[in-house]
Amino acid sequence: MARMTMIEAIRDAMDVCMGLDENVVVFGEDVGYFGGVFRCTHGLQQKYGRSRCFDTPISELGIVGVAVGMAAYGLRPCVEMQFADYVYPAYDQIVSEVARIRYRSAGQFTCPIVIRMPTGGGIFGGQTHSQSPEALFTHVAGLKVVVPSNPQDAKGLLIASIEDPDPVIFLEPKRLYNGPFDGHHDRPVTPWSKHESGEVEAGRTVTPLGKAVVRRAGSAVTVLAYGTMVHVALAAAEDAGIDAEVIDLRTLVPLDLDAIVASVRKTGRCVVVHEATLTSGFGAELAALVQEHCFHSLEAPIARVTGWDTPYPHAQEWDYFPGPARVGRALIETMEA
Amino acid sequence: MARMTMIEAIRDAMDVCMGLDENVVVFGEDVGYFGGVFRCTHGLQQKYGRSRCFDTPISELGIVGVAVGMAAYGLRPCVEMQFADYVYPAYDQIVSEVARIRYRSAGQFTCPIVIRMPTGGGIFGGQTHSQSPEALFTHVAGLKVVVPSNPQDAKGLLIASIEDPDPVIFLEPKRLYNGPFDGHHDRPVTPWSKHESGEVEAGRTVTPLGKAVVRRAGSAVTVLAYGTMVHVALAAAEDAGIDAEVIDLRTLVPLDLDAIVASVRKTGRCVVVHEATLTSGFGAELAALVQEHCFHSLEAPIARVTGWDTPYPHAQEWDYFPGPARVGRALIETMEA
Amino acid sequence: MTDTPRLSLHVPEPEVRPGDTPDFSNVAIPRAGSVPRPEVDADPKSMRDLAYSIIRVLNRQGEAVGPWAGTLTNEELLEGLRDMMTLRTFDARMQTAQRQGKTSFYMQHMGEEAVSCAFRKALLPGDMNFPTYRQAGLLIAGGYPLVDMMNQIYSNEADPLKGRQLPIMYSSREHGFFSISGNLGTQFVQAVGWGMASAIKGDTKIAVGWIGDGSTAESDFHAALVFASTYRAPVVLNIVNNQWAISTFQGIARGGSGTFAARGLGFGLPTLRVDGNDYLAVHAVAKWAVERARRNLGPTLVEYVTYRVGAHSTSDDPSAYRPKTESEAWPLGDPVIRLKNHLIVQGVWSEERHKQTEAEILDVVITAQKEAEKHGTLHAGGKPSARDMFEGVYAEMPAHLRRQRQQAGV
Amino acid sequence: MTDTPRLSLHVPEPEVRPGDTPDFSNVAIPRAGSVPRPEVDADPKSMRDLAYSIIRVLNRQGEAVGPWAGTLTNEELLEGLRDMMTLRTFDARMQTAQRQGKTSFYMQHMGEEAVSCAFRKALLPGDMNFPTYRQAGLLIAGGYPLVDMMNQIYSNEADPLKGRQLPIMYSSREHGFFSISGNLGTQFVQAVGWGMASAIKGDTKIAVGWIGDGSTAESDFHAALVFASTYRAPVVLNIVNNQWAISTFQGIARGGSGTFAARGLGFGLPTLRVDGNDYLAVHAVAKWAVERARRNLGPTLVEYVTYRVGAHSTSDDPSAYRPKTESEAWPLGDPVIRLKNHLIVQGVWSEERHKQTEAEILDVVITAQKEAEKHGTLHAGGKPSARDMFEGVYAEMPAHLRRQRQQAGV
Ligand SMILES: Cc1ncc(C[n+]2csc(CCOP(=O)(O)OP(=O)(O)O)c2C)c(N)n1
Ligand SMILES: Cc1ncc(C[n+]2csc(CCOP(=O)(O)OP(=O)(O)O)c2C)c(N)n1
Ligand SMILES: [Mg+2]
Ligand SMILES: [Mg+2]
Repeated sequence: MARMTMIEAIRDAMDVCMGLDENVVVFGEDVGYFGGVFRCTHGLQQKYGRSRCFDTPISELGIVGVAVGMAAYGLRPCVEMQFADYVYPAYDQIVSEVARIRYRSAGQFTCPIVIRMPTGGGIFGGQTHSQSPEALFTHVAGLKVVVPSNPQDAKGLLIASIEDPDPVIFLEPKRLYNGPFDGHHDRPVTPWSKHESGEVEAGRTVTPLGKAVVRRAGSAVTVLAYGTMVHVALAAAEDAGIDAEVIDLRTLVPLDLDAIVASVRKTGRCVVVHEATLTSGFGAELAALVQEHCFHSLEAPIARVTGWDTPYPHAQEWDYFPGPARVGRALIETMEA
Repeated sequence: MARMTMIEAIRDAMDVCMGLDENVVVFGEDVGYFGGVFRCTHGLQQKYGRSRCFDTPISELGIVGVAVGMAAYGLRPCVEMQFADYVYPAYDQIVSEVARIRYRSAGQFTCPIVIRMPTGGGIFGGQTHSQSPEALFTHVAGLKVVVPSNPQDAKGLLIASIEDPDPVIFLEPKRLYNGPFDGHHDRPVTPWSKHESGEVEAGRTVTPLGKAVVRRAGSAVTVLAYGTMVHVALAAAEDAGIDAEVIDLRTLVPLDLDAIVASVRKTGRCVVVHEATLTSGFGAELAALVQEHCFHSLEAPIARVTGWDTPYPHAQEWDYFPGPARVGRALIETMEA
Repeated sequence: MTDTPRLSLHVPEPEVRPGDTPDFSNVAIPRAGSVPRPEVDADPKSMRDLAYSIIRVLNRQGEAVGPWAGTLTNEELLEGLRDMMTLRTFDARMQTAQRQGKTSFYMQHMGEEAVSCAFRKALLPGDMNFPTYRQAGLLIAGGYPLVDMMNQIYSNEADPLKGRQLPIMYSSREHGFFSISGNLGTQFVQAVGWGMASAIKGDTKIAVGWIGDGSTAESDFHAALVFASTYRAPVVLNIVNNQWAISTFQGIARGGSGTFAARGLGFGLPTLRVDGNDYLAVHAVAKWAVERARRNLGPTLVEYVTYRVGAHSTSDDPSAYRPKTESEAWPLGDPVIRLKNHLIVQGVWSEERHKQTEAEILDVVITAQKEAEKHGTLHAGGKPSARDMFEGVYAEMPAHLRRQRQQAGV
Repeated sequence: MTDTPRLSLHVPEPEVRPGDTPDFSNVAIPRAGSVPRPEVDADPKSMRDLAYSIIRVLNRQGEAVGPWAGTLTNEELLEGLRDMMTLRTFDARMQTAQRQGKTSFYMQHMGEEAVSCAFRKALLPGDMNFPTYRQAGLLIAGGYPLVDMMNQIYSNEADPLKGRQLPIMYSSREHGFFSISGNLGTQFVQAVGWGMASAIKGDTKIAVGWIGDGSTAESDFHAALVFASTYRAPVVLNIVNNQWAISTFQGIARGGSGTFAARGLGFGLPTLRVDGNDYLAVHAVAKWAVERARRNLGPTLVEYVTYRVGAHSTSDDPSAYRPKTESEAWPLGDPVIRLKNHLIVQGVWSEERHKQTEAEILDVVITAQKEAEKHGTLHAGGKPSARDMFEGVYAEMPAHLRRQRQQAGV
């Protein structure tokens, strides 16, 4: 197994899929010749030609809109939004079209497209390069929503997403692109090339959608996290010295409710973390489900540790970001509640 | 006090505000000469002239985009989306601009606009005339979100919204436009003109944002509802013969958490109802908040009764719609849990 | 600049409103046969004028004249007449069915039948339309069974879309008809994507996008033109200008540009404007544009000048915003009558045969209707199951939907 | 049609890539002075050609020639030169500051200084710009203090935007500069709304929208043109075509249309194309368009032909996608050098005074920088408070945010 950055793993996933299925096409802003501003598509145009990997005009609506038409034809477009913060011009196409075409045509037309987008903060990107809009997609029936937390998952989940018969919103935590972050922004980062979770299987490796994974077994409290926050949660558990069970959800829709319920029934406590704003974030859904399905096991209220209900600020990035200290505090409070 | 339909009350609110403040302007698709497809702006162009009430091109993006510029100038645009289902083309302007201009300009520019939109089902409108997208706005910091359930509130809340210094998403349950519905779709409707809650105060009557109201006092279980669902909840409580306290939230952001907590602490049980799809609906936020703030008072899991996680179907409308039977069942189950 | 006048807002208004006398004398109508027909591979720059004119074939005497004439045989024209008459009869019956409560909603095509009926004949099997709700002529002229259309309109147990979709929001992959969206505009850029896919695969199929005059203001219109122009997608982009967008006259969407066709000039596209009530002209232009796409010469933008004679939908009453007699004053006439007259002039048709065909068609439509009603109507008889509501959200039903279906008890 | 060829996708590519020799010989550059100047109230139809030409004033000899010359005095031009030089020096210092870690991000204007600096001089107090991130010249030429710009770039304790916004995403109502959005395009249609508001109120102020070549593909561009054209809004709509959108050459956004200016033709707008590296030409065109808006004659679309000499931003390296020497081959030269040469030809400037002024400006910029750095830089010294993060989301802080602020302990 080779070590890869998350960027390389994502590129490798597209490479594998383009090699196996000539209906897979890749496009987006700066995605073609240059290979993407984060270089996730670097080399694909050279390898597969300009008809299968190309630059587009700066129109997120257009990118998704033409992808819908291509999918109706029979292709499998895997498109890039340059940042998740720029997906909104395509929101109508996603909500009204992508998510509903199979349903409203009773299966005559389908929309197996993947919309990749770098998400989350931690790079001093300010309010337009830091957002985590996952909850704006989890509310839309017909979409699947995926957030990997390491290179192997990024590759395996992206291959699963491209091969999936339904549309997938694929959120890539950009703080993890080049290094695992390990939860503390103020400590040196081990690059993926030196990190044990930088190992990535070669070829067609598939991580099925809808399956969570326990990243750290524990018995005192369950932490539900995804993406960057998995690393924060692990750091927080370590720092706070709490026997927390950290679950990496990987897929938000469909959600691995069984894994969640099994863990919370065992621990009796639950902390939910995400970077997006609190109100109506995906954490609300998780808390609602957990209290419903584990009511009689719960010994403390479910806590949510999230970004604050403000736009993502520039200078105050690390005040905004729910880091290990805040998560740790929530763990302790939940244990003491 | 005169009796009015909700449509008349909404029109009256705009009329009052246009009369009091010449910076109030009203526009949207078919809003000018014709007075709106639901007739909410009927007569306003005639009364205030074409510069203050006019038809627009069919571009929701354009409607909101020019409203942002007008607000920056100093006007107070109150614009209409023909249906809430058609707000998505304007979503980028709403999320990236409307919601954030005060914040990102440190108050140099503000965006006191109201975006009105008919919402919800119950009129056999199928998947594109029935949606309840409130949760897609409650997640966006900087917006206020309002849903009235009767003519007096529609008027009072709309006046408060137009006068508010911040942007307001104003969702008008179209099932209530002409008659109160009373919860059962298969029984005759009392028109607002004969209905006691059809009474509307004349002139500038203001219902403050952020204040919920108890529609039915009770001690057994708290029902949290808004818009059309308030009527369903009342009918369900009656039908199921349960001593439910029904709270009409009226404003989702800012939320009257105090009223909610006070009630649930008293009843120890809570049912949340809305018409939008379940996953990541606003009910998730309500459930998350209630379990957090009332954990030790809760005697049963908080139940959510909502639209299913599918697009809004046409023929199966009343199978989809969370009617009194489903809400009643949840009340009973919650009492028995 | 101290003597600067005060600014004021210009809000376009139609020249007449209810109570006024309709007057279309300001609408310039070129003589039939007077607009040149460029070669399909001519430089778009050489044909910019076509965006400001109107291509017409049928003259007042019912003769087919000029360079755009001659794309159809009399037999084909007779079939076209039948298609339009069928669509009109179908509309009339379904309007009534809606008033009888057999469906929730209906939208008719009165006055615009030629546009979709004639265009359809220029396509080959495998081509794909991305229509709006006012192109049922594509289905009727393409042989989609009337009874299937009605089953959907009634949302009955035989509804091919299982009751999920609004009436008239048809879908038929087999008939080259993409699932209609209720959200205006979205299909226009999807058509471009379909065409790009065909080009990527080295196929020979082309796509056709459809949009109304009012909806050209939507963002999808712009995205469609940008992508089509950049990638020279094999697509025909059709704007049906029926003068109205619900209560809003076309001047609001068109603004200061002379025509909707002119929008194409900013993208370097060949752009034609055609008499949408002239079956022969529509077909000739369709054929030209389809050939361009098919020969990999790229996209064409076409504006069909027509008039929405009926209400916008069964929820609309146009007498509130336009003179009742406006449609009679419309200078391009009625497409059915014009084609009928042409065929009579050609000596292959007569008033009697027309009447007789009318009766025949009514019979066919009523037979289909009876057949459909056996399967139920919106509030009576067979209906799609509540179970169907949960199917097809995803290819496989995920656990949370299974749970919800169980809760629903279906 | 059985002999139909297989379709293929056309993907536009620039003529040269890294390693190739830059070649702009295909860019048609009209002689300075050769493009006519219509009256501001002339019919837009009469000036369609201007969308395909380039208005230029400064010729190779540094003389101002033709009908567009003469809008500025030598004193004004000297001030303009100073503005451009200040912007260039400011950029250079801030680029370096970014590399030193004093800020997270920077975007420079190299090669495009004339566009925003000259345009600013055509406006009156109270007019409002809706800029992108590459029009800091509007602020510098409008007298906004350099130190305030730097305070924001450093996100320090004196940052007028309290650390909330990215560096360079300025906002100054007082200086007619609307809060910059990171989301491309949104401001373009907002400018139209501001102009409409001014017209609704019977005011005399006008609005100016700015957008990049690449961003014209966004939906907001279309909405802006639709609304501006329909309501004849008093607005100038500026497209800055600097040939590149990050790594994407302008051919991708422009597609088959000859120019970006041509987009305006589809809306019936007067549409001008101008040499963006010619301070005099930019000012003359700005003055013309501003006068049209001010006299309630409606919107004008202007394309500035220029070249992005530097990287897109401090996160970008253009050598990966274009020849290193491409900027040197750019046929419209450098705006600072061209204006300098003109002023020397006019006899009011010299190489020595230029050098001396360069040194003076550097001094001014360094002084401002020292002043700003007293208030801190991104990772050192004074910073905005975490409390500020919670303020200003709403006019009054709602209870849920108060709770969160308490939780944050600030
Ligand atoms: C995104 C969106 N906005 C608004 C509507 C409401 N609406 C339905 S039809 C219509 C008018 C469309 O006019 P036009 O495009 O001219 O088509 P026509 O009905 O004349 O065929 C409007 C505004 C919608 N369906 N979708
Ligand atoms: C909605 C949106 N999509 C994508 C981006 C990412 N992005 C930032 S700048 C840029 C290129 C813009 O090019 P152009 O409009 O030509 O302006 P220039 O940078 O050349 O001044 C892109 C794609 C963005 N900021 N917003
Ligand atoms: Mg129309
Ligand atoms: Mg550019």
